[in-house]
Amino acid sequence: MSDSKTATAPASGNGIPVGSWQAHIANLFGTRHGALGAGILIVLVIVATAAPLIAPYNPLEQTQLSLAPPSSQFLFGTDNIGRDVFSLVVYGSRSSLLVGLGAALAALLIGGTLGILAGYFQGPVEAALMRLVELFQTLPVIILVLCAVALFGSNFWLLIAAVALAIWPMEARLVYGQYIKLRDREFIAAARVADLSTAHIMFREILPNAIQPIIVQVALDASIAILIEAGLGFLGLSDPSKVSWGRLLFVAQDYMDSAWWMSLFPGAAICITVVGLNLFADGLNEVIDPRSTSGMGGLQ
Amino acid sequence: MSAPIMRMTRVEQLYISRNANGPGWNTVRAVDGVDLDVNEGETLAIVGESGSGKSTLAKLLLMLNRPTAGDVQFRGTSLVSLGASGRQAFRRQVQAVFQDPASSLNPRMTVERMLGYIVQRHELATPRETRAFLAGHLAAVGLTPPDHYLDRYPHQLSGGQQQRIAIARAMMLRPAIIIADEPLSSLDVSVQAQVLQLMRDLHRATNVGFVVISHDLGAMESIADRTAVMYRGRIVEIGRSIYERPFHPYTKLLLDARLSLDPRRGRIRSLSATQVRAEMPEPMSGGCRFRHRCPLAIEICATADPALRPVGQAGTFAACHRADEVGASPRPAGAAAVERTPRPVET
Amino acid sequence: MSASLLLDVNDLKVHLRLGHKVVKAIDGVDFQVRPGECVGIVGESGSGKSTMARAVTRLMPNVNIEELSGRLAFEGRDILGMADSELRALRRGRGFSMIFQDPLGYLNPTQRIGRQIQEALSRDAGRGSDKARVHTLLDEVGLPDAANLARRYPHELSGGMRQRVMIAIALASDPQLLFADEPTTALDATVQLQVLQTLYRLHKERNMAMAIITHDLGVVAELCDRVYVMRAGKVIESAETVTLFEQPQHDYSRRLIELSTRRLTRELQS
Amino acid sequence: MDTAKRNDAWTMHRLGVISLFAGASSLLLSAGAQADDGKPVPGGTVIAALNSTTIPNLNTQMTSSVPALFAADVWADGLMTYDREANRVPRLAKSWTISEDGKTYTFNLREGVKWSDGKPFSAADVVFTLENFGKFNTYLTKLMPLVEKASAPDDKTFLLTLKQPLTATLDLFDKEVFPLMPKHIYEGKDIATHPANIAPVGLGPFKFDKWVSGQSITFVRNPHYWEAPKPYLDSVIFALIPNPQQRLNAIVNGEVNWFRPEVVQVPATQQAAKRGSFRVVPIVTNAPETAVIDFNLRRSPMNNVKVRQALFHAIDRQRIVRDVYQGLAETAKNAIPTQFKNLHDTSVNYDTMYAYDPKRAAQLLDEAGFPLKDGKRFALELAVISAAPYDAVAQVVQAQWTALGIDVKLSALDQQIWTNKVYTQHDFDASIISLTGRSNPVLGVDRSFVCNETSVPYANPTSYCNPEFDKVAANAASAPADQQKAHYKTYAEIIARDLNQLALTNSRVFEAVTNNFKNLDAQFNFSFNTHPNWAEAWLPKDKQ
Amino acid sequence: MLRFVGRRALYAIPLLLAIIILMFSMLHMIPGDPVQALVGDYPVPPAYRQVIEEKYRLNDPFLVQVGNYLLNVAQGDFGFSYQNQRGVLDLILERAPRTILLASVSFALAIPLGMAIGIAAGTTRRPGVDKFWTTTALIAYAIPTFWLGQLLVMLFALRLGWFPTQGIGPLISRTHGIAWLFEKLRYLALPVLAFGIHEGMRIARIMRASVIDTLSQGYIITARSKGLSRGQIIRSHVLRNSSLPLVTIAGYAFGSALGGAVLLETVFTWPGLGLLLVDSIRLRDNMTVVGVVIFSAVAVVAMNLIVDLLYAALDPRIRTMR
Repeated sequence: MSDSKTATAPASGNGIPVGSWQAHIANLFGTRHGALGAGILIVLVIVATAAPLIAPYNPLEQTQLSLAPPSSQFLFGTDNIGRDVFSLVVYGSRSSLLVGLGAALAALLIGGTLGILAGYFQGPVEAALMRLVELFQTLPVIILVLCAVALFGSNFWLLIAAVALAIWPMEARLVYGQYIKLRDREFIAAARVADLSTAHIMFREILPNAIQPIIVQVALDASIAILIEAGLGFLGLSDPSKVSWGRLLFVAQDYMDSAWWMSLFPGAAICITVVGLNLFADGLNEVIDPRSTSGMGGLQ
Repeated sequence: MSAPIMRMTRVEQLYISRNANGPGWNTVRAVDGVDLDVNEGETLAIVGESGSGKSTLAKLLLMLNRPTAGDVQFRGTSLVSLGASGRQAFRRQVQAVFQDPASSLNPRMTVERMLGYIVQRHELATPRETRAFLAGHLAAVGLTPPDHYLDRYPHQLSGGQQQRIAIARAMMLRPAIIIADEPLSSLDVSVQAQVLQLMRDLHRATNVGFVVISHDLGAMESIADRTAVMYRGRIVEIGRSIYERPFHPYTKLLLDARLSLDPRRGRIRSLSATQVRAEMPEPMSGGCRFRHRCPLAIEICATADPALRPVGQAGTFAACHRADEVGASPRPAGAAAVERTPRPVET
Repeated sequence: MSASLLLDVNDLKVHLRLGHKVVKAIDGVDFQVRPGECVGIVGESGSGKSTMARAVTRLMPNVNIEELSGRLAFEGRDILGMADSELRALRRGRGFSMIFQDPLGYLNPTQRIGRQIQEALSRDAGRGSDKARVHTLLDEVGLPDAANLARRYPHELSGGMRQRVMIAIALASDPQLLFADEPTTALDATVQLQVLQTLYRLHKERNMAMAIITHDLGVVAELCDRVYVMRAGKVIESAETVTLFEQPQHDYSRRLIELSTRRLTRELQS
Repeated sequence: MDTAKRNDAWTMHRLGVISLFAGASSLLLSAGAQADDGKPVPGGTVIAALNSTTIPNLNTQMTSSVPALFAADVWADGLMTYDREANRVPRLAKSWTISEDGKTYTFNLREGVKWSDGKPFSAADVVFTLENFGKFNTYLTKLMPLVEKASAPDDKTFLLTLKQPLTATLDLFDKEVFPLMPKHIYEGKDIATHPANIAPVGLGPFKFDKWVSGQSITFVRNPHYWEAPKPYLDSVIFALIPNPQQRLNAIVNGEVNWFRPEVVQVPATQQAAKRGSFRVVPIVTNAPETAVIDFNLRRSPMNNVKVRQALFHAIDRQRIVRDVYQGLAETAKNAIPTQFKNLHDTSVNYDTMYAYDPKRAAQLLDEAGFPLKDGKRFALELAVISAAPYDAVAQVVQAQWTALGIDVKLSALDQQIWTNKVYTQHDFDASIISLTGRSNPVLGVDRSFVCNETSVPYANPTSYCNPEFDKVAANAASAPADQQKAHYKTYAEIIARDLNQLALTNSRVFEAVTNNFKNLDAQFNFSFNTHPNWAEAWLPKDKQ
Repeated sequence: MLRFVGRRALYAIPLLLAIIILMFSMLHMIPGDPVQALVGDYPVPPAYRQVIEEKYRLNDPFLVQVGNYLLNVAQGDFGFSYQNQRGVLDLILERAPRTILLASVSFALAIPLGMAIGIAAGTTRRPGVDKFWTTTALIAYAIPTFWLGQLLVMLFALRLGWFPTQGIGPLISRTHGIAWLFEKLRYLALPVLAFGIHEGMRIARIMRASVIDTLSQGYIITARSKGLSRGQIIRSHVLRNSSLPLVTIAGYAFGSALGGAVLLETVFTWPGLGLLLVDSIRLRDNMTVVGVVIFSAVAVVAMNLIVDLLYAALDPRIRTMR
């Protein structure tokens, strides 16, 4: 008896291996919230990139009407100095998405590198790095960011860096956890036995296997970064040269009662983006670990 | 007999893990003073129950762990003092096959990529010839047509096919010895036979030696030249004929625990009235570590830890104060051992 | 005949959805257990034997089930159509129980052993206090020092002891039928022997029917009166154990038995 | 004492309940209360909302932080003050005389006045205050070098002799600029760190009671107050609320009785006031509150006067008035604010000199050598405090300058960092701030234009240093009152020419107060940044 | 266990040291003039400046400042807040209970709320119920807390007048007993709601995932095979095991509640540590900033310790580990 007969190759029909990216993306759109989340994000990305085409006004342009309520001319009304809120929200998607993704990716870069190093090397390196992570986790996020922004002023890129600084320990822990989990797997031992280099093992063997939960975390981090950015904007610490939703909310504070449209639309935009990122992450998670949704069946 | 290819001298392996959530450290002495020679071209089986330290032994032989104490030598050179080139040579000579083939193959790589990296690393073939080289090796482990397998991901293969890939990966380097850690335990019976057959065939074809770690005495009996029995970090018996004539009571217990495959002679049915109790595991203390479960334990067993000593025919060693008595008694048929065990203790 | 059957399964089908595909995990299986008998179900991984046990005991996760059909009768009562409350009553007393391969995973890590057994006790009045009944059960499955053990947590016990605890839980409801899904696969050989022995003793003492799912023909040979051989979701052969071992009808059965009994020696020496 | 406090509590509780649940009925009640006999009755409490973020020190000899000034009106008093028409009104000085040469000032003090701790007040306290706190008092920087001698020939006479005349001298003894400090408390102690700075003893209608960190500062009736039977209220509680919007919310919801809305908030406050329980009081003569742009003349092209003029032409100040100040400001006319009626000369008028004219601005820039290149002329950094109204002003200015082809980078900063950047590091091109002018150009106007070599904060950061102008300013300060206007015309002309600072707007000031208090007219009878001291106001019994 | 606590405390010392040095260096680098901040918007007379600088030793070299600070901290002196004219420790001890009150009441709301929603969503058999709760939780989680706080103020305080708009309590009050408590609760209600909803929804999401994970465990199947009812299974097998991951997360969340408090305390003028911190950073009141950071770090360390102990109480696998 040849064992090819008993092979139960679970290849999907079109020849795409089940674990591959193409399959994951296909599956992501198969899950309802994954599709919804991805849809929201795609729309946001389109809005951000095509902002000049979508926004009826230049975001800095002052129209003749200040504090005008929503109308056909100004979909979301105008703000206190006569700028079109719709255009501001559209342009604001640029900085908010940039802060979200930029900070999350920067956090991944810092946290990921340290996490990989800590995870792969054992002993003193591991201990020292994890202590560093702990140090940053012990400091409340907002204090770090406040200090950093107070230190260097509200520069947009600094803000990204500061938010990244605040969230990287989460990434570091996750990456570290993934590496810990994987470094004892047999294929890593196999790679070592084959005398493949440390770098090869770290980046070729472990990384592709660790990346999926990390991607999920990046999406979640991006949503956290956007919320932090909004909070900083609310404290008046965001870059005034850049239109951002947090900053719009900050300005809108004084008009909450009189001009609700100034805060409602940027606030809703933040909300939708955060929801989108979380749905996307949930969907991705579901694809990676299908068990995470099949729970209800457990109790009949 | 030629000089041993690998030699372990008084090797100890201590695992210390910091208790992640609670106070204190946990210390486990997985391997506790093992002397072992592995000869060129032989098939050495290491058997024992879970927790006996046999997998740690495999890691030590593969230089995946650094021993806490003692020395592991490869062709007379201590692994600790191996230089870069020495290490590469060692890696080429000593290869591994792991327990769970699904986990020992990187799930994110096609077979070709996975093996290709190793070909590159050791310059086994030029990039242009790599595929042909790999195809040859897959064919050698019975995966035909090889091209069918090279482009697949591990999860697209059956367990037996995966294990063949793992063996091909080890064989590619033309090693002198392959350390196989429970190569059968996650395979179905029918596939086990094929893999065992493949190992035997490879041995014949290339004179590659095997160190096979297993809990399955039956399978080991069929391929092993020598068998070492481990118990709680120690080798308690080693020899060529332990299956026929065990000298250690533990070996005997293991042999007796094998289930009968003759429904007319099932032992359990005849024993059904006996109440067999479980007991809480005993802490490790001085003396013979098997004495709590040993039907033959006497006073000396509680004080003196027996060392491996030659018993019976040449090349057989056992670590028991009463080895000779055990070896002298005829091999019990089935149930007798269980009956005579007043308090079999589980570990 | 059917009146004397404890469990009567006819044309059981379980189709599972895996991604976009439907897998016929069980594809028309007939299966019977008489009161007090021990039945073995053997097959290799993927043959559907565990799925069948889950389906019959209605312990399937219900999310990925594409189709679940057939006639399942326990003492003549239809299991599939049973209401939840009825099913619970059946599990609580004189019905069926199940034990699993990995006792650690199937015991609640944060609950004391005694409590876990107590939960499963049948609600018959007049059988002594719960505590006493738990201690009796622990004693019955061969666990020493029941009072002490009842206060322990699963992680404090060895694998064999955990499996005995699982058995105690299964026995707590006084079942007429015990499903054992690979009860000793995760255990060391010496322990396996003891646990099987205990199971067999209980089977005899309580006159409790058993259905043992295993890939190990040794277990079947040691314990079972009758055997079903499964492959790819179908029963390909069913016979008295002795008959199967001595005169297997199906090629696959024959090969399984050969490989197991001869311990591969013939092939290897050829 | 205890019972008195209980009464307060009861009052405020009732008050809260009334405005909380029955806005309409409270309107009725207050309408009814108008009908009572109008005779003040004692009792009751007022809760006034203050911005807490900058009150490190209650002693306003040493700080000019606005919340501290609000509080000081309650506990401190001075020699004189102003009524709503900006006339000087005696306080602790019954009268004063100025010598012919303008060098000697004689103040006749009130008799029988006691400090809030019961110790008698005398001229020695005034001398002590000038001699010991003068060096800490930022308003007195012009005066102190001119002081020849301060003396108390008797308990009731304070004599000040100057080396040379300073016409603004009397304005420097306004109760807000120069609150009197008790000699018996401070004498012989380290003044800068004295505990009385946060638990003050003064001459005001109320005395300090307690300070709950981050929550409130309580003042209770001063039994020794010289204007007995005032005050009528039992206590004044300052609720510390840093956020302006929350101060508004709090008065709307009846949690506080008074607050001073930011100008941008005034329309919203007026809107909310229509619902009935409070009203918005415009201050008739407020201190000038001028939003300005300072240019850093150390840098090109800001050092080019044509560029500065062009940038002025490019700003639509009406737009700032309308959008940022909601119409509650006027465009600034020249360097001397219009509030100084006797000093402001209407012939220098930015509205006509620098009317909004983008074309003219472009032309000036072309002339200055900054033609449009690829749509850009040059880049500049506009530094601003990240708070209303500055950020909104900055955004309008940014939009308008950008339209001219200037690449404006906005730096919105925390106040501390902005101060450092602008006044210490001089690392900016242009900066926006609003400056308070108080009662005389010497106090708060001069600082923007006279040479500031020592980089004093909130004074001329532009490096503009014109000896000709400095001389004009000095002459203007010392000129007799009737000749000052001519000097200040020259003053304004030079600045209108040199434009180291662009004056954008001059905004009005409003306060909001709940309706249930009586005698609020007298309460708000003041000018120039002096605030209600609650000595006049009272609550009818039924509201207490 | 006592030894364990002691060791953890000891082990926190280098962490705190690192935090102090880090904070000092950061604050040292921030531009700004503490003396100016103290005086206000007007020029600081040189005489005053000198007095202040001498008093607070602002001109000492950086390392001397750090060294002195460490020495003083070792003696229990956390420095002097020149913005508040009182000892930092004194100030923190006055402010901290307010933040702790806010955080603990919020968590007292968030934990049961989040767990209930998580369990309801995780164990329901009707996909609609799960969908409803997960969607609700996600959307509520996505609303920035400060904005939610503002919306709550607009709705419940300004429009409906049910609650005060800001503050931690009435400035004058003559209520006692139950009425007093009720009055206190009115002030707590909105900030707690804003904080509690956000944290609660976070907990709900974690709880749901954890419940689902628990439900896939073997012992749930065992429980089903015992014939236990849904309620019994949830009570005795799901609840405790699903709470384990929550404990870890709730611990960190509570410890770092100060971060969230910064925004909420700003919105509600809740004069706790968050507000103090923001003010202190803005006013360059460095001693206070460092003090608050140390306090919050200690709080996080302490919280994590409590979490560890709680974890051990909940999970016998850890408790009995030798």
